[in-house]
Amino acid sequence: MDEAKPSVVLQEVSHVYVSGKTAFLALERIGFTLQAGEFVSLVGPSGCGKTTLLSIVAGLIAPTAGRVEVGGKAVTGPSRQIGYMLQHDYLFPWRTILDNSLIGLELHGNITEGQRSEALGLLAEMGLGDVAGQYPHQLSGGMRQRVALVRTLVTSPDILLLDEPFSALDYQTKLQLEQLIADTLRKWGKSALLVTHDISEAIAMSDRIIVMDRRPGRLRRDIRIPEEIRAASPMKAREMPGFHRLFGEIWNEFEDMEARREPL
Amino acid sequence: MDEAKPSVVLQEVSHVYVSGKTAFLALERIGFTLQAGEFVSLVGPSGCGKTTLLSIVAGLIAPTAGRVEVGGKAVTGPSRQIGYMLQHDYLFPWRTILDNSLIGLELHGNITEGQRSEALGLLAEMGLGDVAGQYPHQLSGGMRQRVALVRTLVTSPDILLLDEPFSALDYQTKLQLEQLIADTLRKWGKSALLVTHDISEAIAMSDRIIVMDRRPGRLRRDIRIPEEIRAASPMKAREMPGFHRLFGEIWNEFEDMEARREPL
Amino acid sequence: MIRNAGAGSGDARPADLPSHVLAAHRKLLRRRAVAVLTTQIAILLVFLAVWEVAGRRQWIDVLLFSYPSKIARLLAGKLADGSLMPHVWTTVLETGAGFLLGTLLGTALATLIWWSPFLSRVLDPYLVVANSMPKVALGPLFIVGLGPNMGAIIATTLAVTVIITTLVVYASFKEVDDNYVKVVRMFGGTKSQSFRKAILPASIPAIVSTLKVNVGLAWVGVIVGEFLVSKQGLGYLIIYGFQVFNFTLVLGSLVIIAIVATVMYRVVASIEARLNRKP
Amino acid sequence: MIRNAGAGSGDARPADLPSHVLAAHRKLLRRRAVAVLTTQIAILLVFLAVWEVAGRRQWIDVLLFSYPSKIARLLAGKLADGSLMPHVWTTVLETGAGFLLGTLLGTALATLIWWSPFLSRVLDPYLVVANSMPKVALGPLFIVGLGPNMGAIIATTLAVTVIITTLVVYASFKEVDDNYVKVVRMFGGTKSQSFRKAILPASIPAIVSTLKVNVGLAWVGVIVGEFLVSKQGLGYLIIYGFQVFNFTLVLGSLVIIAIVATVMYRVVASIEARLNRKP
Amino acid sequence: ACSGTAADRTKIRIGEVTRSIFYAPQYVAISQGFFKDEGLDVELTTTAGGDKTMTALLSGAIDVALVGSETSIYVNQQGSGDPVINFAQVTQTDGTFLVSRKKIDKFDWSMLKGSTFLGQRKGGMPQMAGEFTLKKKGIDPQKDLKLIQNVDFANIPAAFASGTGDYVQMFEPQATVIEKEGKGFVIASFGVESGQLPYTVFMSKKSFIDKNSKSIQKFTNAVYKAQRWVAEKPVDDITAALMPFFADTDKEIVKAVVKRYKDQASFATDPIVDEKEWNNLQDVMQAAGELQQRADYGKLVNNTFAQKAIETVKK
Ligand SMILES: Nc1ncnc2c1ncn2[C@@H]1O[C@H](COP(=O)(O)OP(=O)(O)OP(=O)(O)O)[C@@H](O)[C@H]1O
Ligand SMILES: Nc1ncnc2c1ncn2[C@@H]1O[C@H](COP(=O)(O)OP(=O)(O)OP(=O)(O)O)[C@@H](O)[C@H]1O
Ligand SMILES: [Mg+2]
Ligand SMILES: [Mg+2]
Repeated sequence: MDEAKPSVVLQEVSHVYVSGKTAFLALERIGFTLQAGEFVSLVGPSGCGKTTLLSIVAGLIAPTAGRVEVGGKAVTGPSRQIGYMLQHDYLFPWRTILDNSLIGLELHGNITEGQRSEALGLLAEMGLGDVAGQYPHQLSGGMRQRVALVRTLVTSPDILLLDEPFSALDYQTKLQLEQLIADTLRKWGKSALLVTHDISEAIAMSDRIIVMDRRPGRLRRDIRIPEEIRAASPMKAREMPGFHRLFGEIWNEFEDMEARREPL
Repeated sequence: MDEAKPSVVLQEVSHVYVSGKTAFLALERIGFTLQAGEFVSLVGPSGCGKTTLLSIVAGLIAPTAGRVEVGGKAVTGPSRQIGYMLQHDYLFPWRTILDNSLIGLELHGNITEGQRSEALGLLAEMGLGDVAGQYPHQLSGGMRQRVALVRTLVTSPDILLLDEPFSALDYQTKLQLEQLIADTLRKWGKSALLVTHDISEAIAMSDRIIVMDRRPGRLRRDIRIPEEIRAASPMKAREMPGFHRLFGEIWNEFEDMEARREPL
Repeated sequence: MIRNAGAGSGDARPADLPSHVLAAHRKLLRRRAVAVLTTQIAILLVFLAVWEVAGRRQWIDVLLFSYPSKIARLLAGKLADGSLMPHVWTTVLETGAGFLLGTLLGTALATLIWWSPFLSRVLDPYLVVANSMPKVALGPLFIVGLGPNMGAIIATTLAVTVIITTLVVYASFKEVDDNYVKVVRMFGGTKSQSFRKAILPASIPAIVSTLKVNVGLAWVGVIVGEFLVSKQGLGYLIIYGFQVFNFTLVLGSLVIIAIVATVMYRVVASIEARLNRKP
Repeated sequence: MIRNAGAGSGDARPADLPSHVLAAHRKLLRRRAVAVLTTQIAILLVFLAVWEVAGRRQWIDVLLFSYPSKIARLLAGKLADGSLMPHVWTTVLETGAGFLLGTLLGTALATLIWWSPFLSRVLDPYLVVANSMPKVALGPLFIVGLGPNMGAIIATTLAVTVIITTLVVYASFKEVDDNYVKVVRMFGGTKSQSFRKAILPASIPAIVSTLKVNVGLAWVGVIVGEFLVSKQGLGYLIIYGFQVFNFTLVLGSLVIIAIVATVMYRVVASIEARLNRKP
Repeated sequence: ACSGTAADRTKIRIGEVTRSIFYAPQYVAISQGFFKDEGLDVELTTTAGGDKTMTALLSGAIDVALVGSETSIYVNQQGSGDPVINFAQVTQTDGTFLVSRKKIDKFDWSMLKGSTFLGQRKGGMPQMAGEFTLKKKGIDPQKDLKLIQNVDFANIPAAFASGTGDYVQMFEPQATVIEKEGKGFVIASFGVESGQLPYTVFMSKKSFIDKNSKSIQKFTNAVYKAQRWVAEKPVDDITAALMPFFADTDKEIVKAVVKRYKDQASFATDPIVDEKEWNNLQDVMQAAGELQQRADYGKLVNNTFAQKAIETVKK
């Protein structure tokens, strides 16, 4: 692990959405630390504030209260250290797939030939090699999602924030991309915060899983993944002995939250 | 099962996308029948043409070749018999959640007070009761997806086309909605064509699973689900003895397709 | 970074946060509205003051540019003897009619060519070219067609507003995300429903901004029309002012136009605010 | 239902389908383009024919409305003796300059007020009201400011085009999906980058349609400017035509304006086509 | 007179209020080279309308204006530190004509009573001269006839041709064209009826005249030469001299108009602005209600250049 990499610290973060005459408490006193090189998954029921939390860490929205630090410095806006893959792709319809992938680099300065071929390589690795010259509207939902992932990865940020990056992908592709991400992060000692609805995916990829509760969004559990599962590849991890126990544990958390709720 | 309900028949359906100087064969000679009251899942790698196929059945795009019939009549455009839930929600930003849910009914004629409260009930059942008066941009990704589902369900179509309807939902919510849909369909004897990336979901909900291949999109397998799994509820089905064998079988289909492909 | 209104109220108890934030947010909105209004008024006052001083000290040619207090005196005098309001009413009436008709006809025409892509492609060059015809040169057409009366004035106004409205509104129709139309069609919606339920509501902001453009164009059209033919109205006052080389009268008429145009702007802006109440 | 070009080629072998469909699609596009052009030309010819017949048979007042062949003769004569082109060139030059400057300045101003929402709120009423000032009444201002020369004419053109461009382009900036800006900011993009990489490219279609509006407005502005002050140009020919009661000359000048405006339209349309090559 | 190269000629910028055959002497002075002979390089711009012409003059965009002398009175009426001085008269009568829709053999002004009269717009010299004449003929323009005054100068022929009005007050060459087309008949001249007026005059700012008195003198000389030329030459020659300025007008029409104006002595024969004419103008304006205070002849008129021109040129 590289010692120079930054960590993310959240202290007592709360967020209120205001619109018109109403104010809605989306997050309440969230506090946790994402160590440098750590992979943390964020799970919780739909609408519990996961996307909001990621946007706050990314510096896209300022929290109503509390403090967010990246590498010891307070976050005041987006920075190059952080790569954020939004829940929806928002590819630019007027750019080709390749140009969409390069937008981050373009915003950071001039694009070298090396970076260009790196992006092309990444696209090819994700099975998009032959659509690099096409436009977003010509792609299927899952293909667009992968382009958004490439767009985030090519800027090689130190901290990756991923909001349901594999939700539109088939099982095989998803496993391969999990593997790809895990390898990349491990190799360069980068950290990641992953939002997912797939508990297996969370267990298989993470060092820690944070379970969030809803109304208002709060931390419910912070679960450390045993070393043997962490060491295994995402694909292998799913077959480890402790995997099912963990799955059940998290499952029960959801069941409990569910039970508290009005009948769905 | 109601004998008056229509069935869907596809014969030798092919589709080519044209844009500018290129033409792309997305579907090649697809043929199958969705019996009245049947639940069929469509699985296949990302980009294999599932959405295209649904759009053709819905009458939104005309196939380049081949024939689609609903209830014995050739499809020439969208009809009220069919309810199609798009892969992306496309809620109208200028309408409240309730009004978004009612758009289908509104297009069919005047909305009765009964339909209105039915829609409100459905929203509440999906955990959206308290956001009925809000606007789409105030909702989380998963909440929006559920609104799109409500919008499709309230028109009570005979045939449901669902394009990854639960992809942004957490496990619990997803299971509950699966149950809701399954119950509704069974109760009224309606049919459904479901696109999903979740093989378990496909097995748990369907009478048949169609596996599609990619480049070009073709039918690969048509797998009938054993009676005992079909009879069980989606939640129970996942624990049935034959479930894992079926999962493995479909999994292998994907592995085979994967193997044929350039390295990802 | 979107600075949230309540950032800084970190020591409030989380349970109280929403109401705190809401109050802070409202305060911010109010303060912003006040700042905008203050600045607008300040700009106006500074402009008037500079003009007044420049006029009184003869830095500008008073004969050509007059100055505010002189204009005010003239207008006050005409207001007192009742000779001003008939002119104002005539023009306001014509402008109102031209504005409404122009916006409606333009939007209707835009709807028509949206309806038929073929028609839109056929008419496109004709619209652009028709729009480039100098309306003043078309005077005889209107006079012969409608006689030298208010009809000719409103026709001139329409000539000025309709085509621009059509082009701008049609462009905004085309900009609407196809997927909204897809949703309507998915439910078996007709073409007319696609238009009413998706295209039109999605274009409302664009149409409202066209209204702002039209407020201006309607005035220009009416004044040009009154140049061509009129015995009453602000445009008439302007040419009369020119005839007798009374630029104070000309500028006074322009001031009244500005005042009434501001009122019209306020109406349009409040429509806009009402439509945007949502987000 | 989107009818695909190749629907009906159901008996082609699937492997050949793409090339079949592509060929059919191209043929369809070509056929459509031909149909549009044919209709446009037909409309023009019918219009000219009706005008000609109406003129020759005295259904319309020839003194006021002339007829095509008479206009053509006049123009041909003036073309032959070389007295026409200087007027045309003067006006085309002025129009070109006014068009480009107006579009650039308007877009720049729209950019500025996009940059500062405060400024935009402050200036909004001023823009609308300024736009409602009749440009003809401002003539003396330009003459004093710039002298009775091309400067005053171009200033008039700008007065006509700039504010409308600003309002329309700014409205289109505001229409851009916030999420595109979010993407840019996410990568640490600056405000200026948000503008250049998201807002501007997303508004290109709207800006191009503003170009179409401006083709027309630039002409109107130049002609109005030439009405105010000129010794050469098509606007000069028009007032001169009015002065000497030679409406054939007036209409001839309008015809030339229409022709050059058509050429300008073609240029803008080809820019549009190039930008739309994508989807 | 001497003629130098273009380089050492003095440049004078003229703004004319409109392009009209009525201003024949001006065009003659240009086309016959009288300005050039005086060593002046004249640049002529049409600044359409009295307001624009006067604005251009006041703001120094032009040096000399050819415009109705009522504008100089209006400017004076508004109070000006640098008055506009009339120094060379070009036309001495009103230039409009009474045109009737029907052919009238024995016209009498009282026939206008009860008719619809399409007049010129309020505030302008043609309207004032028109109403002055009507009143002189015992007709109250407000009561005795239906007066239409709402049509722009340039559109009056169109309005008349499309059926508005029994009678119309019209400029040349519209009147001649209308007559030629058989759409109306010229039955009287307002120029003849309203008497002599300083109708169109070359004027300049006092400050300019003070600084450039030599050039103004040369200018006036040229104008006087042209006036003599117009007075002496036959209509055909004058028409030929005008044609370069009226390329798009039928030569026959120009000729007819020149003849009409020449016959009724509309063209001034010398540049002097008579005091009697001046007062007549102010009477007309006063009758129209446009004059608040009469303007001092001595303040706004400077005949010294005209007188000197007559002396020099005669020699
Ligand atoms: N712009 C907004 N204005 C008002 N409320 C909002 C806004 N954005 C989100 N919310 C509310 O905040 C809550 C949390 O939203 P968020 O998008 O963070 O949820 P999430 O955990 O990402 O959900 P999902 O899994 O469905 O994507 C939701 O209840 C939502 O309604
Ligand atoms: N409008 C279009 N123009 C050109 N090509 C298109 C268009 N829409 C889809 N395609 C292509 O057709 C193929 C099938 O697309 P489709 O959206 O049907 O896939 P899908 O099976 O739904 O994929 P996913 O699971 O990722 O949503 C893809 O390769 C895509 O690139
Ligand atoms: Mg989310
Ligand atoms: Mg799809």
